[in-house]
Amino acid sequence: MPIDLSSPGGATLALLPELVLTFWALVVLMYVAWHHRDGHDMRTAGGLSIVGYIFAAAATAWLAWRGARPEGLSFMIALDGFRFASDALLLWIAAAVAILSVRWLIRQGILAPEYYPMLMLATVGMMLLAGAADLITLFLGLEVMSISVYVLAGFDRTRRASAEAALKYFLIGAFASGFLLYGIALTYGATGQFNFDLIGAQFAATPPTLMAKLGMGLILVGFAFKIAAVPFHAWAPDVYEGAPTPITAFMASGVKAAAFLALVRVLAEVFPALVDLWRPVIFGLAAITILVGNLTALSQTSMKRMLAYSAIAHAGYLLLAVWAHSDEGTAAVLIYLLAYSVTIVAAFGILASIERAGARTVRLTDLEGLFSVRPFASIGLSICMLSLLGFPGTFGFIGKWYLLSAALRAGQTTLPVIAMVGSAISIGYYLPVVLAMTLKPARTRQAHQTIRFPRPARIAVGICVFAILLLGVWPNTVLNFATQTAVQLRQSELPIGPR
Amino acid sequence: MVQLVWLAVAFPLFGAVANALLAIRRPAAKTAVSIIGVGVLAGAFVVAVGVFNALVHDPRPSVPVVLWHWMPVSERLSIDFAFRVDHLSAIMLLVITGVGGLIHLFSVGYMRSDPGYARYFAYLNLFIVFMLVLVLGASLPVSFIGWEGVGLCSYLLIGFWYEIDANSDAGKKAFLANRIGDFGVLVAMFLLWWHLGTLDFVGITMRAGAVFPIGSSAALLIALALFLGCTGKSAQIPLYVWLPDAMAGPTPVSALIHAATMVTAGVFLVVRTASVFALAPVSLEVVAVVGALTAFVAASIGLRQYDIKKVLAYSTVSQLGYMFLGVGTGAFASGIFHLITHAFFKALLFLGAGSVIHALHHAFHHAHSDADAQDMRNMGGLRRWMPWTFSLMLVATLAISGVPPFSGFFSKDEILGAAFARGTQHPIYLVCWALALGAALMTAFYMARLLAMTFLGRFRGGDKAAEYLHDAPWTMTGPLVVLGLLSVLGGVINLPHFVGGTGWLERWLAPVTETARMTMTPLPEVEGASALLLISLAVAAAAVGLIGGWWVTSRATILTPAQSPEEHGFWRAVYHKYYVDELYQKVFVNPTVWLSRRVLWQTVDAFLVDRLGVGGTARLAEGLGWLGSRLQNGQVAFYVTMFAVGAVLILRTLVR
Amino acid sequence: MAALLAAIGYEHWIIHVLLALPILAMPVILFAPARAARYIAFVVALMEMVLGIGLWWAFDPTRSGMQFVTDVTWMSRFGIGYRVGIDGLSLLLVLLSVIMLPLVVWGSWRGIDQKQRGFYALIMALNTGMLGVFVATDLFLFYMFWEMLLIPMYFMIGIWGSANRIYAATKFVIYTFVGSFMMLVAIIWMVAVVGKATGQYSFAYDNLLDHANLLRPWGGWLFTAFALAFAVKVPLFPFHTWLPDAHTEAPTAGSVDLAVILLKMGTYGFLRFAIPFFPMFALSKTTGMVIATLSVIGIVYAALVAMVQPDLKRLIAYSSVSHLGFVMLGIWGSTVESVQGAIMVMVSHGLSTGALFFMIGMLYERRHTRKIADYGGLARVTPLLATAFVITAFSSIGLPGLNGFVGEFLVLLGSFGRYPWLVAIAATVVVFSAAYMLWSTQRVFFNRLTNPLNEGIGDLNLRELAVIGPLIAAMIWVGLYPAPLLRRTEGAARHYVEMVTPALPPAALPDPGAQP
Amino acid sequence: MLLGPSLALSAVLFVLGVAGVLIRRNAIVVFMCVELMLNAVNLTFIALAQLHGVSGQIMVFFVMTVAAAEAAVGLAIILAIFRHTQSVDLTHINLLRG
Repeated sequence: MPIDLSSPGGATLALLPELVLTFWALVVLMYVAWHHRDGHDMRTAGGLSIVGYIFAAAATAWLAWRGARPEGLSFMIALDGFRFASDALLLWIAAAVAILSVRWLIRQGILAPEYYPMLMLATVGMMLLAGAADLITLFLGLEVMSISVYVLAGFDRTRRASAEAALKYFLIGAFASGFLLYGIALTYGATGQFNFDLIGAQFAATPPTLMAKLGMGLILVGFAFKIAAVPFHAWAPDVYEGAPTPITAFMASGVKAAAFLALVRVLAEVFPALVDLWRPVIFGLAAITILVGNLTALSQTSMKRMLAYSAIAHAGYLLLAVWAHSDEGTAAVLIYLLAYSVTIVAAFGILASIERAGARTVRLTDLEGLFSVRPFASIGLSICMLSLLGFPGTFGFIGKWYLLSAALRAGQTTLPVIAMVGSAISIGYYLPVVLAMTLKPARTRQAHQTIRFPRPARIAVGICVFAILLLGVWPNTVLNFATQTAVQLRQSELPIGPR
Repeated sequence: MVQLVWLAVAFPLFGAVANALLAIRRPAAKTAVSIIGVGVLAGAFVVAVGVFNALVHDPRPSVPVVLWHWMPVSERLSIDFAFRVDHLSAIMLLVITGVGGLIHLFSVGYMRSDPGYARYFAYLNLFIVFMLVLVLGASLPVSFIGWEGVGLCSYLLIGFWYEIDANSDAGKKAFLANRIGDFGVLVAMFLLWWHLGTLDFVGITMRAGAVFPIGSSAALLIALALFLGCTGKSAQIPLYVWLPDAMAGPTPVSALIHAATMVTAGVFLVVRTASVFALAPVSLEVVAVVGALTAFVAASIGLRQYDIKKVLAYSTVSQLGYMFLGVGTGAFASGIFHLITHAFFKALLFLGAGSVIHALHHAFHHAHSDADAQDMRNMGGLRRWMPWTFSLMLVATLAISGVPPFSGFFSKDEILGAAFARGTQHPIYLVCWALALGAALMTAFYMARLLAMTFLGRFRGGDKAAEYLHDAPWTMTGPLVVLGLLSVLGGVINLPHFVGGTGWLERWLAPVTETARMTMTPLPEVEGASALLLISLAVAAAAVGLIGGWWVTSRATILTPAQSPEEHGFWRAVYHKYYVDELYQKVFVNPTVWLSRRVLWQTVDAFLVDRLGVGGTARLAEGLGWLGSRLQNGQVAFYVTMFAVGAVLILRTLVR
Repeated sequence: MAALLAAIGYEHWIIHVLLALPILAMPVILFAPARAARYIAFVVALMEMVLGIGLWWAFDPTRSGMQFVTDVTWMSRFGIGYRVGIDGLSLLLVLLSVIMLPLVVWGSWRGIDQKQRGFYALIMALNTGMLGVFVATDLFLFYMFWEMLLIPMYFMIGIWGSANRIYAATKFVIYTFVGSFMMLVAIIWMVAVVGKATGQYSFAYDNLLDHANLLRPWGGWLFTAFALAFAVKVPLFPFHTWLPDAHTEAPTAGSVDLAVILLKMGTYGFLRFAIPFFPMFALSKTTGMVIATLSVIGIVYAALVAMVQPDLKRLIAYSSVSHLGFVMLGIWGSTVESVQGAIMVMVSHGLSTGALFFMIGMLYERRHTRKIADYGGLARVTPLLATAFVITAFSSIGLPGLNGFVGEFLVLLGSFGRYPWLVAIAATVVVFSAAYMLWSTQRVFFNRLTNPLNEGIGDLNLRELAVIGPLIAAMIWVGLYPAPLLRRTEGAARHYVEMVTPALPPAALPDPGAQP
Repeated sequence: MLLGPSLALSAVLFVLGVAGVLIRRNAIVVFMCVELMLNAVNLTFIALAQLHGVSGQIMVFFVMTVAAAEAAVGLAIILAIFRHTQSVDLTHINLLRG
């Protein structure tokens, strides 16, 4: 059913999921204002936030089911399959993180239920960012997300590391959004438009001026920071290690997903004409990111830091599909983000439980002999590692294979080779985790006795691990769905100008 | 009847399997073992005789007997497990089963007290199976099964008493030397197949002439490769070192394998592929020279050995040299003739030595003296106690020295004659003839020395042991008598013309070697006067040798090994076999072991490929990783600088 | 027999059953009581063998293409399907792995005492992985099986291995994984190129094979990617250092599976994928010479190094490197005879090395050491084991009349035309292999019994005999009557040679058939 | 109509802001420099609004509100880190590294 975005009714309809989630955020905020004393409040706040996500997801599903299409120009927010898929992905990640953090916060003694509204608002920011159809919404979505995540990163006030993480993330984040904003300004200057499709048409019509190139460059810098590509990655390891573990999971999966989805949309709709300009940039970014990310991860001992560098490396792999700039590329990004987020959520879910109450960073040596004490947890973490490694039989492999396929079909051969060199290096830090847990004996008698897996977390992780294996062997439905939504990205019909 | 030739192989195979089972399940059932062991050989001999006279009446020169399709690989290569019975293999069949049967009978007595009795007979029967397969094989690969099979059995039998390290080492050395030879046969097979497209003996003889011009290098290469195999198997220079050590096995084994049958396989192979050798005359010269050289050198070593079996071993090497000389001159029939007669008298000598050793061992055992039963210095004067053995060994000695009318004279003389005749065309053969004559002299000398030291003079083994000395039981002397008769009458099968004989063997083997003789320039006939001179020279050499040997030994005072002084000078070198073994050890064995341990394993494998190659890349990656983490120094200022540098780089690539 | 099998539609469901049975058995074994694990595993293994042996009769040697073919779409949009099939090349290898399964389960009856359920479950997983590799005719499916069997092997060596098993297990996985990571890119790149040209993306083997000429411009790179993955698995000379460690540390079942089946995947990969796809590059003068030389180096070098190994299992590991070098030489000989010989060496190496590892495992179960020096004079104490060991030793060094000779002879004979000098050098290995095998047999079985510990060890019991017996019988049967095996592989070998001959440079010696 | 010079001025301001962030050690001063960068962008928007109509100026309001929110949160974070390290000197804040 076509929606006329210019009319207020149409706009509210288009923004339905975001509005629903914001409304629920306020509801939780109100509830939290009065109940923020004990664990029970935390649990109910968590429950409410999850209900919020479900409603938002229902709204997205309704819009998608009704086949919402913009009538004429898609004004502020995009209305296509790609947005609905992104929203679903982001909502799923947020819900999973919320489930993981319920018990974790209580055990860490952070009795501040404001955590959940913060999380919901961050998710709204992400949805806006991923679904933006013009530069203003893009900027706003980005800032709403960033500011909420700055706060979430520093949520554990008792630990200096968390505060330091928040500070670093804030300073460099603000600095990066300055660049992005300047890019938006210059792009606006070059075309006089904010809307993606109009700018795209403008660039298609006239050769790019210096201002347009600078604008695009700065926007790319902004995005490069957000996806933590080398050399803009320096903040990621410190912030991932300092932030509370559920938030690290959120940043590694959610924030990165939103950034990539936005990047794909921008490159597909705004800069399709300048493909020959930005492809070398993406190529350079991808190559360095894969190599530096994987190599540095080799020498890490703390699990969270190692996963941080692996996140950087996976950003590099994703850039392969971004470089492809094709329908397969977009679908590959969607699939890989889903695979990656499922794996990261499961991995961090298990790591969060392994972390003792003292929130000491979990070192590789702490995992030795886990198999004998906690067989299912260690099998779960091993499967996550194999999925990150891209080992056949796991969803990660399907993701990586699809990335390579997209890049190769677009004619790029060097990047896939670098990607596989990267994944060969990555066995150097994924395998020792599996090895430590299964083959090595536990260091001390009561090594893992204090680990307790709260039921909700155990269910969430269980579902994720099962998904990794199931989709690893039978990914057909998910792949078909992703390719259908990806195709819709490019065909938003435009009244004026060639496509 | 000829189609039943596979029975000759089946009997010993059944015997081997039966005895093996007995060895594992009930090793003590000695009588059953001996009945199966000898009975099976008797059966094989009967079949052999049947096949022989069937062949006599059969017009076809050779009869193929296809058992099953062994390797149907493709349309141009399909090897069948087939036998081909021709005149040559019929003769060999008789020799193997006949002499083999006698030796089996002898072993019954000789090995009676040995706990591994059943195992011994299992191996011996298995050996006969492989020897027959070798002789009867229709194509090179089938014969190759026999060829390596006999190598296997000689390994098992030499190392029969495996408790003593020296025996196992000797077995291993024998097998390795054979394997070096087998390498040659393998390469020859590949060359043959790629050039002629067939591996069948009949196919080779037919196609060789058409494909290879006379003196072609390919034929030469094949011939030399085959000859390398023969030197390995028939213990010629340079691969003869294993035969003397092979005496570590039980004496009947030495008689059967290292005198009568296996070692002659080399000569058989050369005759079988004679057409290829004929196409490369140079190869025949090589065969002749190596034969003559081996004959001379081995005989010289034999002069100074004290172990009775070592003397006989070197004598075998020397006589094999004769056979190769015979074949090398193109007189294939004379080579085979000497092979047959040698089988008789050498088997007799070995078995005689066996009964001597058996008796001495028995005596020293009772006298509780630990003297070596094989060392001739502990013997002497055994004529009084072992008259039968003495007389039969005397007959054998006369035969081997070439004293007429014994068989040895005819076969050796024919080879000398052929060498001299060929010498008129190529001077190299004259040198061979001279060497052969010298070897004949030395053969007579050391045989007489052996006889004198063992049977004549005073018994040096101590009087207490003397009472227990007695001649061997009939099961052991019986076969000796038969062999004695054969040594005497052996010459009859190929009496030369000047004695009025018809040279039956020559005509019998004619079809086998016909193509080869066609391609070669025929042997010039040595007419009356010089022929007579030749024969007299040979007889003189034999006589001088025998008398000299007897005279020198009986005059010298022989001391027991404990008292005898250390050898010195030239004789010391001869005693130590010209240090050839030590030379091989230093030049070939030690460097290979050093190369594989130090260089290949520790350096290349462990260090270069493993630590440097694989470990190196791993360490390189970790180093880069460490560098990366140094980059992450926690300073916000540094992060932001990296950020700015990255931004500038991106903008520059876009603007440019 | 063939009619009976055809009646029950054997060729339609056999491969799926062979693949699915062990996987379905895994949970049953895992959740069965510890003691029962062995018995369930053995029953399943027996069922697998009984079903698998039917292939021998159901396979029609006259038809040259793939048989028992199934083609079910798996990922429709990307042309990936569950495509399986067996032809002459893979038939014997499938049969070998199917026959080995019950022997492996029975061979490790006594040796494995802790975590039995896990062990037998892993054996089942390993078996499916191995079978999968041989039957997959869809490159994606092939790659999945190729990588997936690393995990069971890793844990088998890692948990039940001996002294520094972790090092060996990690080295094994890293070697194979790093080796084959480029293959994935190569596979996808091939499908992309063929798909773009023909408009239809599909990972099917025949589709890619028909359009192999499209891949010629990138032939060099793609072949190197495949070759690297397979060379590590073969193992070809410079990539072999993982094998001795993996063999020495693996439990008996592990080393048997490794030696008998895992090593053959590399050579099978060359025969099936690497060469047919890029014949021009693979069989060009330089590549041919490089690989033939590497394999001959592998043959002679490994034999020499095996001679000085103090550890029995390492010695057999190096001998495997030497045998596999023969297979590679046979493949590059590119004649029907040499390819047939290569397949025969694969089969006979499986039999003889499998038996050797079983026996070493039995010795290890008795004396808990693999050092040759700790043994001596066992022939007196264990005559049966000694006889079996000697027969297997001689079959391993290629004594004619036993299975080793058939393969090696055909390889050398077939490849002599193309590489006369290399084959001559390779033939010298008959001496070195005899040296290392006899020297070790002598030091273990035939010297004087000095070590008192060796006095008490018992001879083979019935179970152990049931494991070794059939193998030795197979060795003698294959040695004397290999015709049925050769007939079954002849079709595939000729098909392979006809496919690659146009790309072959002229051989050193002319074709023997051409003679008058 | 002073498009060229105004754009140049905002570019200079932007670069000054970046330089400030790179060089200064005090967290608050660094944050001020970031704010400077944002305001430089505002200036660009204003300059460009002349060319392309009023939408540029509207964007300035968005930027300002975002900058305000950012300032509030940023200072709170700096306050939090000050409570732990009693100093706002960025060079001392390197607990997380490696």
